[in-house]
Amino acid sequence: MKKPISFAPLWWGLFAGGGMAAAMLVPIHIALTGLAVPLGWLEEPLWLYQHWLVKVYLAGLISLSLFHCAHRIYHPLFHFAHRVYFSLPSFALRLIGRPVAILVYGGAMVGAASAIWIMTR
Amino acid sequence: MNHETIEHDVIIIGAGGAGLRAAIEASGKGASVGVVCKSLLGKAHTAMAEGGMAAALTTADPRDNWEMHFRDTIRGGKMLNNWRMVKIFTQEAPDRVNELEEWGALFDRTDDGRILQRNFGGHQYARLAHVGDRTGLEMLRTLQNHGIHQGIEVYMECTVVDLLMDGGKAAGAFAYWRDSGTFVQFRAKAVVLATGGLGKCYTITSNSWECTGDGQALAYRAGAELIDMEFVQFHPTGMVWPPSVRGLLVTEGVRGEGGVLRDKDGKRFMFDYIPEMFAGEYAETEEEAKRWRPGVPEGPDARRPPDLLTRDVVARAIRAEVRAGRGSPHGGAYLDIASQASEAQIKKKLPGMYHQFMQLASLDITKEYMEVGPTSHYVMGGVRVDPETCSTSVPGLFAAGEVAGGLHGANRLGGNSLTDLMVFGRRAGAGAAEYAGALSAMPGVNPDQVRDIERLALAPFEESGTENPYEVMQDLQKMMEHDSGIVRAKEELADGLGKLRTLKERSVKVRVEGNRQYNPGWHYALDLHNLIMVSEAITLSALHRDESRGGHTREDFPESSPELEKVNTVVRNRDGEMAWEHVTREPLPGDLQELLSHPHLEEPN
Amino acid sequence: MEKEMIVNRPDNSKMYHPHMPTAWWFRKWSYFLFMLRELTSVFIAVFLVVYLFQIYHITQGADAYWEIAGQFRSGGWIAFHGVALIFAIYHSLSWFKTAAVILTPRVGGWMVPPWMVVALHIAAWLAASAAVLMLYVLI
Amino acid sequence: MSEETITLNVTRYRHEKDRAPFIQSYQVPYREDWVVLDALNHIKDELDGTLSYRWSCRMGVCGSCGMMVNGEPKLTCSAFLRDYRPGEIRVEPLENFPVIRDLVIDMSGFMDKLTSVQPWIIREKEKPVSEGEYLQTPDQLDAYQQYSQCINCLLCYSACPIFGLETDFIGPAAIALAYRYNLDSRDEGSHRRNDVITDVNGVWECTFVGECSVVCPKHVDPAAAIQKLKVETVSGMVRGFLMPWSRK
Repeated sequence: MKKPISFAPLWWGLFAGGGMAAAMLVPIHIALTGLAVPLGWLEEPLWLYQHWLVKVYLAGLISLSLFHCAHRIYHPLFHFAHRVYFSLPSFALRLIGRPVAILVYGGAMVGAASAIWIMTR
Repeated sequence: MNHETIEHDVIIIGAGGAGLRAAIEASGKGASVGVVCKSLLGKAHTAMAEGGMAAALTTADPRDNWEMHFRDTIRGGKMLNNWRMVKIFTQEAPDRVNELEEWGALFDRTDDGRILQRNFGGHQYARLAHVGDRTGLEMLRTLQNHGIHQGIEVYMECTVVDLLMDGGKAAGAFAYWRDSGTFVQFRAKAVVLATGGLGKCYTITSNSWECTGDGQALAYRAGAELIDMEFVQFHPTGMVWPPSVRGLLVTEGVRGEGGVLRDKDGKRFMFDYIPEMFAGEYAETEEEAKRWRPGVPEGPDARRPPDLLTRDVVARAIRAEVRAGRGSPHGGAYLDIASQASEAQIKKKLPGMYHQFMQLASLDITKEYMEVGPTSHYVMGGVRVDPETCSTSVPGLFAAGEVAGGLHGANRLGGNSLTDLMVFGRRAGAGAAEYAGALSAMPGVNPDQVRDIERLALAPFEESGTENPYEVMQDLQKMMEHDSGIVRAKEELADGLGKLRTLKERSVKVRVEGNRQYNPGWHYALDLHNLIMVSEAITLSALHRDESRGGHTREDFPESSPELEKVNTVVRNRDGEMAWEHVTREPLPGDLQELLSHPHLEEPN
Repeated sequence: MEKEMIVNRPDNSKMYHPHMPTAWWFRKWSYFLFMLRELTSVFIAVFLVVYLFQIYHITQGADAYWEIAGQFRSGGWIAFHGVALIFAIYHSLSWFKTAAVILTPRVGGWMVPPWMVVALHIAAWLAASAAVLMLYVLI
Repeated sequence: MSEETITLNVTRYRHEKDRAPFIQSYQVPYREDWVVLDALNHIKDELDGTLSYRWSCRMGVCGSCGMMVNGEPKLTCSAFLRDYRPGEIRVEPLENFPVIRDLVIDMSGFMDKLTSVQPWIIREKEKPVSEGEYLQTPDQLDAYQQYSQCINCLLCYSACPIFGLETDFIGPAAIALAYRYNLDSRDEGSHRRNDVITDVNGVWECTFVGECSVVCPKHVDPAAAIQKLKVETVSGMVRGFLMPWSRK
């Protein structure tokens, strides 16, 4: 008999990929877009965003990183739910876990979809 | 009164190497098996064994074979071994090592992937399969993990108070749960004792708190015979400081790597203790000893230093130095490797020792002297068993491992103990399963006996008690250390027997505070009966062996006696009194006798 | 079907069952650092959404971008991005440290020490950051 | 002679009397060379024979004497009093486990987890003992030796907040043990073990706090074992997706 397929490795794979992408690239983007440009030290190279390579890069970076964040937000939130419903047994916890998971991973999926939509328009 | 009752075909008492191996075997033969152990599963004393397991695998040296292993073991045992046991043992040893390996045990390997073997005292060839200095732990883990899918039931933290008897037959065991203090009756067709040693009879021991001679005492009370109880091995180099680690082993390897013994003034004293028997074989001056290098074959001008004399000689020398007021501050001698080898060499060759002293004594052995002294380590004697099945003289009662006697004779070789557990653990398990299979009905339980055991076990809670069990135990240990220790004499042994009578009287008057749940004081009180019983067996046997041989040294009889070489001491319960006799040992058959005259490289330790 | 070892278990009802306090991550400095590490993802996520919002406007044309660009010059946003940057750097460093636990490459028989794995990651990180910076400075 | 003493605040719990654990203080002579276990033995032998705790080998091999010492999981046989002086020392039962009595915890749940990961050599076909040992080179041995050093002392479980929150989590030691057998060149049973350890309650529960490896007295590094298992599972899944024929 086959067990139902677990999606845990998929989420974790996206988390790990996103973690690495975010670790390597997010700080510089924050520094540039969030600080250097608004403070007037540099200008946003707007025309670059039209290049398909840049679009692919940004869509990949943003959606992967969002999955990373979703995974990291999920666990504490899940355990926080555990604390709120402290007396609940383990199986009930899994039931709480599900909506929390749908919320955060769903959020990441919406984010990733919009990133791809924006880039492909 | 009704007690919780648990039934199995075979009950195994003890979950060390021998007990688990017996359980695996009995279970494999279709018996329902229950293992009862005092501490947690996987924490047994086997875990502390370091060196390795001896077997003539012939990996390291193709010249090795079971006959050579047989020869070394009998010579090491000073001829007193039961040769049938030794034969089975040496012939089956390689299979037991390979079997353990097949079950997943990790062994150090040769470059071509075979099991690596190391040299050890008394073994002519490199014969010890090992993994670093944690061989026992790996063995125990492997057996535990392998046993997991065998359907064995384990009853942890459950101490057996006495064996249940049906007429003259073993019928199970009466025990208490340590956590709740409530009693439990194990009913079984066969019982295997695998309880290990009795080091806790002595103040200074390498053994842990579990080693209180339970199995020997249970067997004795059930009517079984104990053999060779006078032979207790004292390891010359145990730690003496700090108190928490007093007695813990400092491996022989330290001296093998060049370590030397010194008195409180830094003088090397072993030159004064070379026995006549070894005269001419060891260096006689410090200059000569300095020319000797570990690992380099010795020439006529560089004989090995006397620090490498056999265990009994070194142990006695340290004791004599301490008695003469030349000991170290905490009553031992100095062991110095710091001045004999470089820091890098020590860390490479003795990593375990370096860390042991660093972690437990915060002493850097590459810079400072260690303080060492003799520590009681192993009992060669034990329950007398049949070599084939490990059955005792009590039907349905089996014994294997350190609790059983006969294999090691007067002195055990390093590395033979772990193999002993595997070879005879397996045989005991098979013997018990077979015996149980042949029995149609579960033996009965005698309610009077149960009531008696229970009353005795609960006596320490009675108001009338006056003695503190811990103090009685300390006095017992002091007595054994002094009167029945490394070096013995008639007067002291006789005196010791007298003191034992007093201690026995005190032991029935102990009083403990609190209740039965996890009460260490109560556990002491119950262990006390076993400790006193085995102490009596040791002392009585020692009193009547008027010679020095192996682990038994008599000041008043420093030589070995050819007459006493022919006999084993047997102790049994006769109408409530401990009786001893010398029974004639079965002589070796001609072909095996011949093996002993093979040329040899060095006198076994 | 495998048989299994059965171990006796003490009476559950007589035991004391401890509970993790809700604020368990304040109990130990290492737990607190762990929580801080997890918290970085909130800041990163907010930044990503904001950035996506900006990119959306950029792709709508320069005018659309200039319409919204001004508000990010406010003190609030600058402060947010400052904090987010600190968190992002913390994320990077902690991530490289954990990567060194997972990636233990061997070259021949020699195991590359963890500090070197961390160092290689940091080097790659600096190189990637420099490359992105180039796009802003040179082009 | 007045001698220096040190205060041990020891958690006591006796279910028949106490609704919750409480702290009892003992004055113990201070000795430069004493470890916390010596102090506890002193209490038991000289001051209060009813104090319950586990210990055995005194040399950091058996893994019985794990307790919380000033909030950190430690083997008390190698936690020196002098490292805590001049302050007082708090001794508590290992965290995250039910307490049976005083400092004694219930570890039967852990034994079940050990069983569940099938920690034994699994072979398609077993070889008779008479054929001798399986060959295994020192390099192959090196690959898993580190993960075989576990002494089941449970310090890692005590240090793991995830296990504290989710007691069904298989946990560091058991997963490291499974990984040890997976890596063993003699074993052919990874897929069976992975069915358990990569399922719910398995490796995905872990969020890599990393404390298990910090407190491990034998440097087993269970955290690494868990993360590596995650990576292997994901890469196995990707491989199975890209190259379906490689799936067993």
